[in-house]
Amino acid sequence: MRLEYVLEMRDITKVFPNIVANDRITLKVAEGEIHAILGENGAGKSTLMSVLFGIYNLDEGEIYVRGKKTLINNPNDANNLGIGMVHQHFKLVENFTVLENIILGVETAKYGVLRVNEARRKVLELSRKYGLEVELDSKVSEISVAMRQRVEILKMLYRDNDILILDEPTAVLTPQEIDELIKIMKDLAAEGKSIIFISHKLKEIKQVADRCTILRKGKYVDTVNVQDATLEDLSEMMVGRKVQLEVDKTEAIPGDVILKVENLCVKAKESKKLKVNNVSFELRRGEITCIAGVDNNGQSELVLAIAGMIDSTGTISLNGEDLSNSNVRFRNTHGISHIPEDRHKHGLVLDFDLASNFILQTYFNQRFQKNGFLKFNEINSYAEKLIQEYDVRSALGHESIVRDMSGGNQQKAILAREMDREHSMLIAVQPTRGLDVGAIEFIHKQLIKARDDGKAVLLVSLELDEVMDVSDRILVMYEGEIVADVLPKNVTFRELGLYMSGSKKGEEYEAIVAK
Amino acid sequence: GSKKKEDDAKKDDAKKDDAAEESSEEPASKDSEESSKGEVVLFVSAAGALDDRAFNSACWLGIQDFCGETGKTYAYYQPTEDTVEAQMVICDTAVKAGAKFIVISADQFKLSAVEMQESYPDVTFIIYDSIPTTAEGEEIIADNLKSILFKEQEVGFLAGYAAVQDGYTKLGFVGGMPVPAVVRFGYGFAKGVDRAAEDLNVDGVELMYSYFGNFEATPDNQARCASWYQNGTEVIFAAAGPAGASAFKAAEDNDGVVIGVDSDQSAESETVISSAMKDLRNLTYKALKEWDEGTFKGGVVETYGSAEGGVALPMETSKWKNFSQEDYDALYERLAKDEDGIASSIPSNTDYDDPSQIPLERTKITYVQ
Amino acid sequence: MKRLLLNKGFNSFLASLVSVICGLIIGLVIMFIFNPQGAWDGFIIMIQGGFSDSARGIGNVLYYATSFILIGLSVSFSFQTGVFNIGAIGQFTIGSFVTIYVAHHGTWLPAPIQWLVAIICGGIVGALWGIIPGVMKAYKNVNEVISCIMMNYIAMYLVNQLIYDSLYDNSLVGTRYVPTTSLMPRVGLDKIFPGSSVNLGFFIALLVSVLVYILLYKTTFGFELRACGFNPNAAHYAGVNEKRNIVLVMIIAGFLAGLGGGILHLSSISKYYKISEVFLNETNYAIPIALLANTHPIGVIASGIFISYITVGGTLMQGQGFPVETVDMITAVIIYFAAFSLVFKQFFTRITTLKFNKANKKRIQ
Amino acid sequence: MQTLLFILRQTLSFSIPLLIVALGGTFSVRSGITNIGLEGMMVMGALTSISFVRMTQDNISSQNQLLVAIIISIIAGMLISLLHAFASVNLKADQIISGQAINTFAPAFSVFVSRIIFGEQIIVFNNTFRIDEIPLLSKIPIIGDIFFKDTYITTYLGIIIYLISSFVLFKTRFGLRLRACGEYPQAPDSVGINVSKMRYIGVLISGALCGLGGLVYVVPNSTNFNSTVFGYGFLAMAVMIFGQWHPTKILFASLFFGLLMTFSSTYSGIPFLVSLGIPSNYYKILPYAMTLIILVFNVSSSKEPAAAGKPFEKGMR
Ligand SMILES: Nc1ncnc2c1ncn2[C@@H]1O[C@H](COP(=O)(O)OP(=O)(O)OP(=O)(O)O)[C@@H](O)[C@H]1O
Ligand SMILES: Nc1ncnc2c1ncn2[C@@H]1O[C@H](COP(=O)(O)OP(=O)(O)OP(=O)(O)O)[C@@H](O)[C@H]1O
Ligand SMILES: [Mg+2]
Ligand SMILES: [Mg+2]
Repeated sequence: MRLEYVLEMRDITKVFPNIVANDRITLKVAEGEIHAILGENGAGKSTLMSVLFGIYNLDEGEIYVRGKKTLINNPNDANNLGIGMVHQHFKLVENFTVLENIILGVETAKYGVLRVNEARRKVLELSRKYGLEVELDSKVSEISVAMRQRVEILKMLYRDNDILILDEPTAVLTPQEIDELIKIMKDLAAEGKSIIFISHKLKEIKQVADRCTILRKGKYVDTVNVQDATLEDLSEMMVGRKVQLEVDKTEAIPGDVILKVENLCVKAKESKKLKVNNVSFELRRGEITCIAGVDNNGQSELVLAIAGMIDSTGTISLNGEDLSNSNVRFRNTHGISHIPEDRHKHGLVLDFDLASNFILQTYFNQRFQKNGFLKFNEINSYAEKLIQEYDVRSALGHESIVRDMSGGNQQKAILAREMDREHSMLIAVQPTRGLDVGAIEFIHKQLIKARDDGKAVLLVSLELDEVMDVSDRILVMYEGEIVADVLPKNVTFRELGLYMSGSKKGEEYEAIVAK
Repeated sequence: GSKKKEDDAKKDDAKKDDAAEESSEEPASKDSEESSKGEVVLFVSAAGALDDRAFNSACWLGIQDFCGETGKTYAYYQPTEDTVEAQMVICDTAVKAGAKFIVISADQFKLSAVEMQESYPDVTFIIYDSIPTTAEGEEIIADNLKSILFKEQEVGFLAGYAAVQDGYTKLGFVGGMPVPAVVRFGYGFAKGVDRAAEDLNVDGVELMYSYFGNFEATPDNQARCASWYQNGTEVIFAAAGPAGASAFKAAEDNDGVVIGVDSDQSAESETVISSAMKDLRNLTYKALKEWDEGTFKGGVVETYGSAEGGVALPMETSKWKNFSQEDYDALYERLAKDEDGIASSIPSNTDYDDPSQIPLERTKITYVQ
Repeated sequence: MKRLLLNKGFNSFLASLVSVICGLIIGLVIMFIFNPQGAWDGFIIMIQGGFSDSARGIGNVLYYATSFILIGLSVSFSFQTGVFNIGAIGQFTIGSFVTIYVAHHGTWLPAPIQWLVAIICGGIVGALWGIIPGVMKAYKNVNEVISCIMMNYIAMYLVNQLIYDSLYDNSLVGTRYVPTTSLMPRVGLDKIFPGSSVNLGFFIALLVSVLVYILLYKTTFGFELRACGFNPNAAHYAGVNEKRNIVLVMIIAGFLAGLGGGILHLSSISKYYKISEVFLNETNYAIPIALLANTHPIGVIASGIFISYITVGGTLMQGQGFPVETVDMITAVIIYFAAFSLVFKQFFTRITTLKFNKANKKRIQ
Repeated sequence: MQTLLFILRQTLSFSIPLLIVALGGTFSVRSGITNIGLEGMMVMGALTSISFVRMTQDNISSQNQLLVAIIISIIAGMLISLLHAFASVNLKADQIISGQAINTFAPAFSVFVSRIIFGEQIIVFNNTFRIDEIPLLSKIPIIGDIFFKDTYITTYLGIIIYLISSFVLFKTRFGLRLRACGEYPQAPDSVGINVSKMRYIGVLISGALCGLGGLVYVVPNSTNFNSTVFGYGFLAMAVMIFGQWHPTKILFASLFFGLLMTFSSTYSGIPFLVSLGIPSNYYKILPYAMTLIILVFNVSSSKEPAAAGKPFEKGMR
C-alpha cells in the first residue's frame, strides 16, 4: 500500500525555541501528482518543507521516500533522493551567472576543474524542453524575478529531481506568468514528477492541484481531493472559521491634489538605462492610489525618488511646494510618510529598542529633545502610547530590541510610526508582505483610515488581490513607465496582468505618449 | 696595539679560569632564596631590545661570562617607556629582587641614573655611552657609578682607512639612526677614508653616507643597500645593529662586501670582510670582576679608544686582500700614540651637524638625508 | 536578579569578565610550560599588577591607562558608529608631535594654560588627520581601513621628518624634552602616588569617556550616529545626513586619539618623541582595548585600566624572569576569549531563562 | 638595462610577499570571513620556518632546506588560522576579534619562543637560498635575466600562487563554491554545500599563504628574523582591498606598490635624485601617499564579497 506514495511524511514534529512549528503533521504525495499545501502565514508550511529538504532536522516523525524509510539530514540527502526545492526567498547568488547558479553544488568537473560546456548543453536542453526561457550568461542581479524563478526550477530539473517543492512560487508573478508556471507544472507532472505546491491562493490551487493538504497553526487539518472541495471549504479549513475575503470600504471621495510628479526620471546605478522613465502623475487627498506591476519595474525607484532617497530629475511637488531639490529630512517633515519596501534594510534599526525606532525621524523635534539632549521620559511615554494604539506586541514593551520581534509586529511598529507622524501623504510599499491574515486585515484597515482622514495614500503592491481590493485607482508600471491609469471597477485581473507584462498599454498612456 | 690587546685578552682568560675555580669552591650565596632573581642586572631602554646585536647583546654576554663563572644570578629589565619614572620603577624592582650590580646600556637613562645612584648607594652601577646628567644639564657621578664611553670614531677611522688601503675606492656608510655612537662611527669612517686617500695618494674616492632611520632588517633597508651596490659602491660599513643583516643580504645578492660593527660579525655572512669592534663584552666582564674582587672604582668617566685598547678590527677573521696585519699594527700604533695628531683630527659626533660638513681633502662624500 | 542578568550591559560585563579569567588561566599555563619555577610567582605579581608596587604602582596604572583609554575610546567611538578607525594610530602619532611642538613654541603663553593649548592643538591635528579618510569614505566610498593604514604610515614618516626639521635633539634622536612649564598639572596626584607620572590627564580621559558616552547615548547627535552605525540605510531613510556624520565621526575619533598622544607626551619631564619607524607602543593597544570593552565608552575605562594594570604587573614580572612580551601574549589570549562572549552571554541568558523554558516545554507537551 | 633589471628584481622582492599574503586574505574574504590577522599569521610562518632553517643549517643542502621551510611555514600559518576559523565560524564572533588577537599574540609569542630556543630574540640564519642561475632558462633574453638569474625559489612561488589562485577561484568547482559562500551563503547551504567547511578551508588557505608570505618576506631581504614583519600584513590587507579581492588586480596592486617602495628605498642610488636633497622621509611617504591618491581617483567603488564579515547560521534565511 505504502508503495503507491512516492513520498510519505508521518507525524512530523518540529519545535522552535518558542513555538511548535509542526505538530504531528502527515503528508502523502503520489507519483505524478501535484499536491498543494495550504495554510495561513506561520502555519508551518515552509518549516515542513524545510524538514523534508533537510534544512531542519525533525524532532519527531518519519519520512518514507519511495516506500523506504529515510533520514534526511541535509539538502544533499534530499537531492540524492530526488527531492528539489524552490524556496520562498530565492537561494541565488546575485553576482553569479544564471548557469553558475544552476550548477552550484552539482558542478560537472574534471579533476575539480569546471566543465561548463557539458552543463550548458544539458541546461539548454531542459530549458527548451519545458519552455523555461533563461539567459544563461546574465548575472542573476540583472534578470527579472520571473526569470529567477525559472532558474530555480531549472536548478531542480538539472539535478534530475522528481519530487519538486515549490514554496509560494506565484506570489511574485503576473497572472500570465502564473498561467505559464501552471502549464509547466502540469507538463512536469505529466512526465511523472511529483510536485508539492505551496500557496495561500485558493484559486490557483483549484486550478492546478490534484490534492491538497491543509495546515493550521502547525497542525494537520486534512487532505482533500481538490476537485471535490469548494473554495469556501478550503478557506474554512485553512482559517478555522468562515472568512470574508473582501476588504470593507466605502467609495473614495477624492479631494485636492497633494502630490504632483512631473517627468520624473531615475537612472540605474551601473548602466545608463532609466529605471524610472519620464513618469508623471498626481495624487489626491482621500484616495488610495495603487502602483501595480511586476517586481523590478521601477516602482521601488519611483518611491525612493519621491521620498528623496535617490537622485532623480523632473519635478516633485507636495501641497504646491517644490520638493525636487530637497533632502529626505525636509520631505519627511513636510508631509511625506513612508512605509518602506524592506523593513529590515530601511524601515528599522533592528538593534535599537522599540522606542528609539518610533522616533527615528522625529528625534530632533522639540517634543523629544532639549538642547540636543533626548527626553527619554517623553520618548518612552510616546512609545507606550503607540504600542497601545497599534497593538504592537513584544516581550519588553518599548524596551524590546526590535530584532527580537516578530515580522508582523515589526511591520506594525513602522505603520504606527508613519501613521502617527504628521503627514499629508502616506507611501506604503508592499506593507503586507509576509504577514498573516489578521495583520493584513489590520494594515488594510489603517490604510483606509488614512484615506478617510484626508490623506493621499500611495500603495505599491505586487499582489493583484491587494491591488484590486484596497485601491481606488490603479497605475500600472512596466519598465519604468506608467502604462495604465485605471479604476479597479473598470478592469479585470486578466487585463491588469496584460498591462503588467507590457503586452497592453492603457489609453491614457497612449495619450501621454502622444503629448 | 692589537698585540697588546690580545695579550690583555689572554690575561683575562687566565683570570676567568681562576675565578671559575674560586667560585666553585665558594658555596652559593646564603640568601639565594630571596635574591635568586638577579644580582647582576642589565637595563635596556624601552626603545631598544636585549638582542640588538650591538650594545645590549655585548653587555649581556659580558654579564653571562661573569655570572657563568661565579654562579651569580643575572637578569635584565626593560622599562615600560623611557621616562625617569618608569626607569625608576624597574630600578626599584630590580633592587628589591636582589640586584647588587647594575649595567645600564643606554643613553636614555641619563636623567634617571642621577636618581638611581643616589637612591641606592649600596648598588654598583656602570653606564655606557652616557654620563648621568640632571634636567638642568649638570653632570653628576656618584662613587658607586662609573661611566664608560667609547671613541667609536677611532675604530670607524680604522675601518675606513683599512678599506681604502685595501684598494676600495667606492665606499658607503649606513648607520641605523643618528644616535651619538653611530654618528661617531660614521664621522670616523669618513675621516679614515679621506686620510688613507691622502696618505696613499688615491684618487677618485667616493663615499656614500646615510642613515636607515631605524635599526631593523627591513626590505627597504636591503633595497637601499642593494641600490648602492648596484650603483658601484664596493663596500658598505653598516653601523646599524640588527639592520646590518639588510646590508649583508644586499651584499650577498649584489656581489658587494660589508664591514660589520660592534662585535666580530664575520660569522653572520660571507660578505663581512671586517668589523669595527668595541670591547664591550670584555669591559663589562672586567668591571664586574673588579666589583667582585672589591677593586671597583666609581665616580669616574672612562673613555676607551685605541690608546686604551678598547676598540679593534678582528684581523684573524678579516678578509682583506691587501691590508695586512703589519699595516694594521702600524696604523693602530699611530692612532694610539696620536702621531701627527692623527687621532685628535678625527671628529666626534658633536663637531658637525651633518657629515657633509666634515672637511675632506680627497674624498667626495654624498650625504643622503 | 533575573532582571540584572538579562540587562545587556551587565551581561556583557560578565561575559568580558569570564573572558579575562579564561585568558589569565591560559596565560598561566603558557607561563608554566616555559618556566615552571617562576611561573606562579610571576603570575601573582602580574595579577597583583599595580598593587604590588605600592602607591606608585597604582599611580602608574592610572597614568598608562590615560592614553590607553583615549586611544581605545577613539576606536570604540568609531566602531559604535559603523566606522573602523584603525587610523587612531596615525592620529595619536601626529597628535603627539603637534602637542610637543606647541609645548615648545608656546612657552610665551601663561604657564597654567600651556599644556591645555598644546593638547588641544594635538587633538585638532589628530582630527584633521581623521578627516581625510572620513571624507574619502563618505564621498568617494574608499574603504576606510586601507586609507587609514596609509595615513598611519604617512603620519609616522612625516613626524620623523618634522622632528628633524624643528625640534631635533642630536643625543636623543628625537624631540627635545618637553619644557617643564607645559607639563600636565599633577593636581596633587603626585602626593598621593609619589614616583608615578599620573596627572590631570587621567581625569581628562575619564571625563572624555563619560562625555562620549553621553554624546552617544543621550543626545540627538549620538542617536543619529548610532543609527548610522547600526543601519546606515535606515539612517538615510530617516533623513540623517550619513555622509556628513561619517566625516564628523572621524573628526571626533581623530581628536580623541590626538588628545591621547598629546597628554601622554606632556606627562613627564623626561618625555620626548623618539624618532622611530615603528608605531608608538601605546597604539598597539587601541583595538584590543576597544574590543575588550565591547566598544562601549564606559567599558573602555575599565579595559584601559585593566590593560594598564597588567602592563605594570608585566614590568614587575621581569623580576621573575619573564620578558615584558608575556603580558602581550596574555592580552592576546584574553582578546581571543572575547570571541567567546557570544557563547558566554547565551549561557547566562540560558541559565536565567531556564525556568521559563521548562515551563514552556511542559505547556507544549 | 642593468638598472632596469635591478629595479625589476627589487620590485619583485617587495611585491611577492605582498602578493602572496593579499591572495591569502582574498581566499578568506571570498569565503565570507574577514581576516585582519594577516600580520600575525605571517609572523608565525616566518618564526617557525626560520627557526627550522637555523636549526638545520649545517645539515641539509640549502634548496632542500628551503623546501622544507616552505612547508613548515605553510603548516604553521594554517595552525594559527584555525583559531581564527574556530572563532569566526563556530563561535560566530565578530571577525575582527580573533584576527586582532592573532596580531597581538604572534610577535609576543615569537619573542618568547626565540628566547627560549635560541637564547635571543633575533634569529640569525645562513641565508644561502639564492639561485645564481638556472641553466638554459637564464639564456632567454630579457626574461632569462629577470626571472632566471640571481633569483629565489620564492619569487616563482609568488607567481605560481598567483596563477593557481586565479585559476582556483574562477575555474574550479571549489572556487565557485567558495565564492558563493562569501557572496550569499544561503545559496550554497540550500544545495547541500557545507558553508562552515568551505569557510574553514578559506581561512586555512589564507593561513597557509600568510605563513608562506612570512617566510618569503624574510628570505630575500635579511639574514635574520626579529619577531616582526613590520606591518607588511597590514599593507597586504591594503593591497587586497586595493585589488578588490581579485587576483589579477591584486597582482597589479602589489606590483604598483612594490614599484613605489622600490623607488622610495633605492632613490639614493640614483645620483640625480640624491642631488635634489629631498629628505628620505618624503620618499618613504611616497608609496602611501600615492596609494591614497589613486584610491580617490579610482572611480569603480570596491565591492567586497557581500557576506564577508557576517556570521552564517545553517538554515538562515
Ligand atoms: N528558524 C526559526 N526559528 C524560530 N521560529 C521559526 C523559525 N522558522 C520559522 N519559525 C516559526 O515557525 C512558524 C512556522 O513558520 P513557517 O515559515 O513554516 O510558516 P509558513 O507556513 O511557511 O508561513 P508563510 O505563509 O509566511 O510562508 C512561524 O511562527 C515562524 O515564525
Ligand atoms: N525585511 C523584510 N522586509 C519586508 N518583507 C520581508 C522582510 N523579510 C521577510 N519579508 C517577507 O515576509 C514574508 C515571510 O517571511 P519569512 O521569513 O517568515 O518567510 P518564510 O515563509 O518562513 O520563508 P522560507 O520559505 O524561505 O522559509 C516573505 O514573503 C518575505 O518576502
Ligand atoms: Mg514564514
Ligand atoms: Mg513560508
